[in-house]
Amino acid sequence: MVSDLSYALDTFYFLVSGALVMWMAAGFAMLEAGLVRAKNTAEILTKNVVLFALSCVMFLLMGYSIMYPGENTGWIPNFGFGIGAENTAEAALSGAEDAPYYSMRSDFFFQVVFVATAMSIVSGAVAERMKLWTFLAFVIPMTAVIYPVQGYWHWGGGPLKELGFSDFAGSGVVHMCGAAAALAAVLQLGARKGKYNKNGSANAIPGCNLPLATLGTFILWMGWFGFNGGSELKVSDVGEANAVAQVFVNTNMAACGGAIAALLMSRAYFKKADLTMVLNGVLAGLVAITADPLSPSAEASVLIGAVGGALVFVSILMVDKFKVDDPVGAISVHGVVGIWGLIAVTFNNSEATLSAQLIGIAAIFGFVFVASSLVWFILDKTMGLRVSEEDEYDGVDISECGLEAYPEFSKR
Amino acid sequence: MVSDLSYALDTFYFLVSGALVMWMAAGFAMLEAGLVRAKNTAEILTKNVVLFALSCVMFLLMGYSIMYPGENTGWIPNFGFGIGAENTAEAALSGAEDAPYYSMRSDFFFQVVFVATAMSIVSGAVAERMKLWTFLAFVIPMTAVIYPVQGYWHWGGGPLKELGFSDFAGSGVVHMCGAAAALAAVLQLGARKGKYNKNGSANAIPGCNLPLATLGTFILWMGWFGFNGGSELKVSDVGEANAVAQVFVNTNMAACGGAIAALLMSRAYFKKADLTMVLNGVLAGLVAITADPLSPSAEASVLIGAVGGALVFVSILMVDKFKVDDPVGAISVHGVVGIWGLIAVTFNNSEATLSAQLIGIAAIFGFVFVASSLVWFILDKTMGLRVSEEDEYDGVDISECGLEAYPEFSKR
Amino acid sequence: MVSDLSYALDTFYFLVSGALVMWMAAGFAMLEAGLVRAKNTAEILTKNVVLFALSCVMFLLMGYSIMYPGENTGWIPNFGFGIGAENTAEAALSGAEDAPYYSMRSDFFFQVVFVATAMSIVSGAVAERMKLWTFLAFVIPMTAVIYPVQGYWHWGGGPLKELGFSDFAGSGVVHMCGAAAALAAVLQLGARKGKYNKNGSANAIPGCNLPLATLGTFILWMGWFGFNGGSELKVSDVGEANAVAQVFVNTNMAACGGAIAALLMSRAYFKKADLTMVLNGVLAGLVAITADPLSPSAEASVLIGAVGGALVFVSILMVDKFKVDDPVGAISVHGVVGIWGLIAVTFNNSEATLSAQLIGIAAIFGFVFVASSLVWFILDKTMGLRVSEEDEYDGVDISECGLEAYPEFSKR
Amino acid sequence: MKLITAIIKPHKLDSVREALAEKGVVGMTVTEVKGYGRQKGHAELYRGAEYQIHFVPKVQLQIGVDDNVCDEIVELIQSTACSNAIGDGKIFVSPIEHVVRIRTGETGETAL
Amino acid sequence: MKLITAIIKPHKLDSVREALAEKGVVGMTVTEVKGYGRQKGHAELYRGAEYQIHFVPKVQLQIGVDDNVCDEIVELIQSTACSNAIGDGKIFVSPIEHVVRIRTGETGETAL
Amino acid sequence: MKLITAIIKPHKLDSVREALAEKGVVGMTVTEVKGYGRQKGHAELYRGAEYQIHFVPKVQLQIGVDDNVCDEIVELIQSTACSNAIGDGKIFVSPIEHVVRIRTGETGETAL
Ligand SMILES: Nc1ncnc2c1ncn2[C@@H]1O[C@H](COP(=O)(O)OP(=O)(O)O)[C@@H](O)[C@H]1O
Ligand SMILES: Nc1ncnc2c1ncn2[C@@H]1O[C@H](COP(=O)(O)OP(=O)(O)O)[C@@H](O)[C@H]1O
Ligand SMILES: Nc1ncnc2c1ncn2[C@@H]1O[C@H](COP(=O)(O)OP(=O)(O)O)[C@@H](O)[C@H]1O
Repeated sequence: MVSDLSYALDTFYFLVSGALVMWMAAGFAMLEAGLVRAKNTAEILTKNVVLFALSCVMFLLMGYSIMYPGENTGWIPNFGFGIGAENTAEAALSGAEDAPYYSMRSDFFFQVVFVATAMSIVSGAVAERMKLWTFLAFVIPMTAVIYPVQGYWHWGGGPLKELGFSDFAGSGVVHMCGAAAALAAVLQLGARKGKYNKNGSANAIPGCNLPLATLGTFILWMGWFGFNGGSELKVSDVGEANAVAQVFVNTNMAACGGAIAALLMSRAYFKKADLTMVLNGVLAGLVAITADPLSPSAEASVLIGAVGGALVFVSILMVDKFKVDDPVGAISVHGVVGIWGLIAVTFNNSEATLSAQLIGIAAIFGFVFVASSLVWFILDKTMGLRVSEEDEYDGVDISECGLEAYPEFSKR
Repeated sequence: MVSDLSYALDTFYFLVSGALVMWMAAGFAMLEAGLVRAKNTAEILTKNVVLFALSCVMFLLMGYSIMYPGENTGWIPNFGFGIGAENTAEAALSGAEDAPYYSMRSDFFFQVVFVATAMSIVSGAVAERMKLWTFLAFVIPMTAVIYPVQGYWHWGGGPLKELGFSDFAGSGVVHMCGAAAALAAVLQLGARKGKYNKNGSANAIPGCNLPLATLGTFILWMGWFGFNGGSELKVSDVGEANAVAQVFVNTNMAACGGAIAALLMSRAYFKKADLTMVLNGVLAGLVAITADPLSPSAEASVLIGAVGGALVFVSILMVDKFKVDDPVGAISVHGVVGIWGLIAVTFNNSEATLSAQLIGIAAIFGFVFVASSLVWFILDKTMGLRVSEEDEYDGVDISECGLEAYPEFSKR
Repeated sequence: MVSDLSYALDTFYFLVSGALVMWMAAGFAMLEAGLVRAKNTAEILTKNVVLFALSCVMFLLMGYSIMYPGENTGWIPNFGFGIGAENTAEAALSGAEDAPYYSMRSDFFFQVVFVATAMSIVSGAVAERMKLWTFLAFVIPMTAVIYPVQGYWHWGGGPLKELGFSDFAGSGVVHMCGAAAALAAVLQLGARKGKYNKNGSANAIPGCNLPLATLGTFILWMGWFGFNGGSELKVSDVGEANAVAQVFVNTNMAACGGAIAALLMSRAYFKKADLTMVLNGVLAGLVAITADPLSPSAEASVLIGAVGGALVFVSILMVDKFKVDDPVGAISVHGVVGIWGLIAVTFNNSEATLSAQLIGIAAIFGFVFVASSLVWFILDKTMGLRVSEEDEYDGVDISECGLEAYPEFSKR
Repeated sequence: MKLITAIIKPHKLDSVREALAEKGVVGMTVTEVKGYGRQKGHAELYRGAEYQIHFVPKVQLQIGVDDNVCDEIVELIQSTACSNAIGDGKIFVSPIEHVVRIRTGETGETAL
Repeated sequence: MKLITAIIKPHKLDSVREALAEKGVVGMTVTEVKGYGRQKGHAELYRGAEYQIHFVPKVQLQIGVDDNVCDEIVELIQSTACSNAIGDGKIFVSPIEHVVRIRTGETGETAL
Repeated sequence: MKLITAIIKPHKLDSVREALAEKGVVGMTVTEVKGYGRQKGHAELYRGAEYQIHFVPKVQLQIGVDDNVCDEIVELIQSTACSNAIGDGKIFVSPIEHVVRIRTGETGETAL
C-alpha cells in the first residue's frame, strides 16, 4: 500500500537514480574526449553538453508523451505534448491498487536522462569528422520521435510489451537503439581520413588522453547503478529492496567480468594489457547485464559480462575489417553487446522467450536504423554531414568551435 | 507527524544532498583549473582545496551559529559559537507541531557545503594574480561573519525573511553574495598583465584544459541537484516528494535552457559553437533557477535558464568592456544571473513581490560588497593582494606553491 | 522493529553508500595517475580498473564467506564459498529481535567495494616499476584470503571483536591492512631507478598531472561519506539517523583539519603551499577519523584530522630517509595515519582500550605484512616482481600495456 | 657535409620520411615548430573574444648528409612535401664541419 | 644568405614578431626550447622534497635572411628582446648555402 | 666560433650538463626532438590494432663555443653521452659568424 513515506522513499530513490544517470553524460563526455585526438576534443565536449540539453528539451516537449501514451495503440503511438500533471496526494494515498507510488516528475527526470544516454552513443561513433550543427540537428528527431516510438513499443506498454519482449533497463531500448542510429550515421558518413590504407588495412588513431577515458568509464560504471538500479522502479518493501540490491550487485559483477575477459583476450592476442580494450570490456559487461540485471545470480552475471567483454574484443576487430570507422567503439559496445544482453535474458529469466527477444531486436534495430538513415540522408542533402577535408585535417575544434581544447600543450 | 522513519528519511535525504553539494567543490576546482593557464593551475587547485577546508572550520566555529541564531534580532544577528546539540529522540518523536524532523548535524552538513560554494566563486575571479595567502586570509572573515550575517537575514529568519524576500536555494544568498565579494576583490586587484591593451581592447587568455572545465561544469550540474533539491528541506510525504521531484526537473531544464541559449548566441555572433560560452550558459541556467526551482513549470524553467544563458553571454562581453578582468566569468555567471534569478521569482511565485526582491538584492549585494571591500582593503595594506609582476609572469604555481601542475608537458 | 519501509530505507542507504565507495576506485585511479610520470600512466590506470574487477570476483567467490562466517572460530575462520541466500520477507518481517534489517546483497555490495579500496592502496606504492601481471596475481590471494581473514577477526565477529578492538569503518581493517601489504611489496621491490642518489639523498620525481591528483582526492573525499557513513549500517530511526549525520560531519571536518595542518606544516618548512602535501593531508584526515567517526565532536574531529595531516607530513619525509620509495605516499597516509586513527579512538570512545587497540594493530599489521611478504616472495621467484631496467626507463606503459596514456603531448 | 633543415607541413612528415628511407637516408631529427609566413594564422574564440593566432604548426627536419647526395635529397623533400598550397615551407642548406657518432666515436661521413 | 637563430624570453616573442613584421620580415620559425645559462633555474617542491630545476623556458627564432639586411635585423631583435635582465638570451648568425621554397621550388633569395 | 649541435638520449641530459658545467660551459639551449635512425621505434597497440612508432624521443643540445675549445667539448659530450647502445645520437659542428648577447649587446666570444 502506498503511504506518504513509501511514496517519498520511492520518489527519492528515483531521483537519486536519475542523478546518477545524468552523471553518465559526464562519463560519455570524458570517455569520448579521451578517445579522440586533441584537435577534435573541444568539439566533442560541446556536442556532449549540447546533446544532453537538446535531448532533455525535446523529450520534455514531445518525447515523453509519445513514449508513455498510457495505452497500447499498436506500433504507432499517440502523439502528444508535455509531461502531464503531477499526482495528487489524494490519488497517491487513495489505497487503490494502481495508485501512483512515486512522483510523475521523478519518473520524467529518470526517463529524460536515458534519452541523453542513447544520443551520447551516437556522438562517439561520428567523432572527428561530422559537422557539429548537423549532428545537433539530428538530435531533434531522434529524441523527439525515433527513440520515444521504440521506447513506447516496450516500456510504454506497446506491442513489444504485449509480445513478451523483455528488456529490463535498456540493452535494446537505449543501447542498441543508440548503436543503430550510430551505424546508420557512420555508413553514410564514411571513415576518418587516414583511417584505412589503400590496401584495406586499418591504421590506429590513438586517443589523446587515456586518463580521461578511464575517468569516463568509471563515471559510467557508477552511473549505471542508477541506470539499472532505478529501473526496478520501486524499492519500498522487502522484496523490492532485495531486488534493487541484486541489481546493484549484478551490475557491478558484470562490469568486472567484462573487464577481466577483455584483459585476458588482449593478453592472449597481443601479450599486452590494452587499456582501451579493458575499458571497452567494462562497458560491454555493463551493457550485457542491462537487459536483465535481476534474474541471474552474481556468479552468472560475471559470466554474462565476460561474454560481453570477449565479444566486444572480437567485434571491434571485425568492425574495422568492414571499414566501419567507429572511433570509440560505440557500435560494438552498445550494439553487438546489446544484442547479446537481450539474448542472454532467456538463460535466466524463464518468462523471456528467444523468439520474443529476436523480434524485439529486429523491430528496434530495424526501425531505428531505417528511420535514422532517412534523417541522416536528408541532413546530408541539406546541411551536409561532413566537414571539409581541410577542416578535418586541422581538427574540427577550430572549424566548428573556433577554439582549442588544450591550447598550451604542444602536439605531435 | 514525525516518525522514526520520516526523520531518518529526511535526514538521509539531507545527507545525500549535502554530499552532492560537497562534490561541487570538485566542480569548481576542475572548472577553474581548466580555465586558467597551465602555469597557474596548481595554485588554483590548492586554493580550492584549502578554501573548502577553511570555510568548513570557520562555519563550524562561528558561522553556523551566527546564521541560525534562532530568533530575529534585526539586521545584526546574535553572535555565538559552535553548532549546538543534536535533537533527542524524545523531542523528535514528541508529536509536537514544531518537532525537529531531521538531524541537526545533517542540517549543519548541508549548510556548510553552501558556504564553500560561495567562497569558490571568489576564487575563480581573482585567479592568476592574487597572493594565495591573502586569499586564504580573506576566507576567514567571509565564512565566519560576512556570509553568515546576510544568510541570517533571509534563511536565518532575519529581516529579509520578514520583508517577504524569496530566495529558495541561494541565487542571492550564495551566488550573488560570492559574486559581490569577487567584484570587490577584482576592483582592488586589477586586471591580469596583458589582459587589456593600451587602446582599451581586451585580449583573450585561453584556459589551458577545456576537458577539465567541462568536467567541472558537469560536476556542478550534478551537485546542483543536491543544492536545489536539498533546499526543499523535506521529502517525506507526497507533497514534499512531489516538490523535490519538481525541483530536480526544473533545475535540469534550466541548465539545458542556459546551454542552448548560450550556444545560439555564440552561433549568431561568431558562427561558431564557443564551448566556454556553452559551459557558462549551463551554469547561468542553474544560477537563474536557484532562486525558485519549485514554482515554475518545467517549460518555464527552460525559459528562465535560457534568459540566464543569453544574459551571461552579453554580460561577459560587457564586463570586459569595463576592464573588469574575471578569468572564469564568475561575476557574470553568479552575480548578474543571480540577480536575474531573484527577479524571475516574481513571475511564477505569487507570494514574491518585486519590491521585496529588489530590497533583498540591494541589501545583500550592498552589504557583502562593502564589507568585503573593507576586508580586501585591509589585506592590501597588510599582506598585499597581488603577486609581483615577475611571479605573475612566471606563473603563481612556482611562487606560491613551489611546484608545477603539469611538469612534464611542454608549454607554448 | 523491522518494517517493509525500514528494511527498504536501510537497504537503499547501504546501496547509496556502496556506490559512493565504488566511486573511490575512480578516486584512487585518478590520484595515482596524477602522481606518476606520464610514461607510467596507462599502466596504473589498467591496474586500477582490473584490480577492482578481480577483487570483486575473488571476494564474491571466497572472500565474503571467509570474512563473515557467522561464528567466532578463533584466529582461523571457516573457509567457504559464495555469498549465501538473500533474506526472505518472512524473516525480515518476523518481528524477531535479530531479524535481518537490510538486504544481504546490499551488504555484500557495500563490503566488496571496501576490498577494492584496500587493494588500491597497494597499487600506488608499487607504481612505476612493478610488473603488471605480478601485481594482478597478488590481487587474488590478497582479496580472497588475506584481507578476509583479518577482516573476520574484527568485523566478522572473530577474536579481535571479542578483545574489544574498535575500528568503526576500517582505519585498520582496510587502510592499515592495505599499507602493510604495500610495505611488504616495496621492501622486496626496491626503489625506482633514480630515486636515491649514491650519497643517500632522495630525488623528487614529480607527478605529471596534479589536476588529476586533486580530482582523485576530491573523489575520495566524497566517496568517504559512503565509506564511513555506511559503516553505521543502519539509518532508520532517530538515533541511527543522528549517528549517520554525525559521521558525515566528522568525516568532513577531519578532512578539513588534515588539509589545514598539512598546509601549515608546508608553509612552516618550505614557505610554500605544497599542493601534493595538502592532498595527502586531506587523505590523512580521512584515514585518521575512519577508526571512529562517531564518538568525537565535530571540533575534536578537526583535531584528529589535523594530527593526521601533520603526521603524514613528517612520515613522508621520514619514509624517504629510510629509502622506502612510495611514489604516492600510500604507506604514510594509510599505514602511519591508520595507526594514529586506531589509537585516537581511545580518546573519545570510552569503550575502547589502548591495549585492545595495540593488540589489534599488531595482529592486523603483523599478519598482513607476513602473509603478503610470503606471497610477494613466491611471486618474485616465479613471475618476477620488477620490470627490466630498460622497460622502467622507457616507462611501463609501453612494456606492459603497449600504449601511451598521452600519445600526442610531448614530454620533457 | 651539409645540414638540410626543412620546415614542412606536419601531415607531410610520413610521406617525406618514407620517400627518404627509400633513397637510403637512414637518419633524421624532427622538431615540432611553429611557423610564421605568408600563410597567416587564424582567428580563435575564447569566451566571446576573438583573437588572432599568428603561428601555424609545422615540423622541422634536420638531416646531416654527404655533400654529393645533398641536392638530390633537397629535391626529393621539395617534391614530396609540396602540396602547391601556401605554407608548404622552406628548405635551408648549411655547412657542417664535423660529425661524430656518439655510440662509436666515428667521425666524418661514416658517422652519418 | 644567413640564418639568424635568436634565443629570447618567451614573453618577448610577440613584440619581436611585430617589430620584425614592420621591417618587412615575413617569415620565421619558432621553437620552444629550454635554456641553461647565467640565469639559474629555481628550486621546486614535491611532496616535501626540494629539488633544482636547471633549465628555463625560452623561445628560439630561426630567420633566414638576405645578407644585406642581416645586421639590421639582428640589431632589431637585440633591442626589442632586451629587458636588461639576466637571461635575455643570445643571437647566433650562421651561413646558409641554399634555400628552397617548397611550394614553388624557387631557390635563393626569392625563396625567403 | 662554432655551434655544436648534439642529439642525445634524454636520460643522458643531466650527466652531460654536469660534465659540461665542470668544464666551464655556462650556456646551452635544449630542445626536445624525435629521432629516426638505426634505432627503430616500437610497435604500439590501440584498441586491438598494432601500429608502428617510427620516431624515438631525443634531446638536442645547441652550444655556441669558442673555436679553441670546440674539440674538447665535442669529445666530452661524446664520452659522457655514450652508452654503447644503438641510438646514442650524433654531434654536428657548424660555423657561427656572429654572436650577440641580447642583454648587453656584446658581440663575439665575450657574448657566449
Ligand atoms: N625567412 C624565413 N625564415 C625561417 N623560416 C621561414 C621563413 N619564411 C618562411 N618560413 C617558414 O616556412 C613556413 C611556410 O612559409 P609561408 O610563407 O607561410 O609559405 P610559402 O613558403 O608557401 O610561401 C612558415 O610557416 C615558416 O615556418
Ligand atoms: N653558449 C651558449 N650556447 C647556446 N645557448 C646559450 C649559450 N649561452 C646562453 N645560451 C642561451 O641563452 C639563454 C640566456 O643566457 P644567460 O646566460 O642565462 O643570460 P645572459 O645571456 O643574459 O647572460 C640561456 O638560457 C640559453 O638558452
Ligand atoms: N643523418 C642524420 N641527420 C640528423 N640526425 C640524425 C642523423 N642520423 C641520426 N640522427 C639522429 O641520431 C639519433 C641516433 O641515430 P641512430 O642511427 O638511431 O643510432 P646510432 O647513431 O647509434 O647509430 C637518431 O634518432 C636521430 O635523432
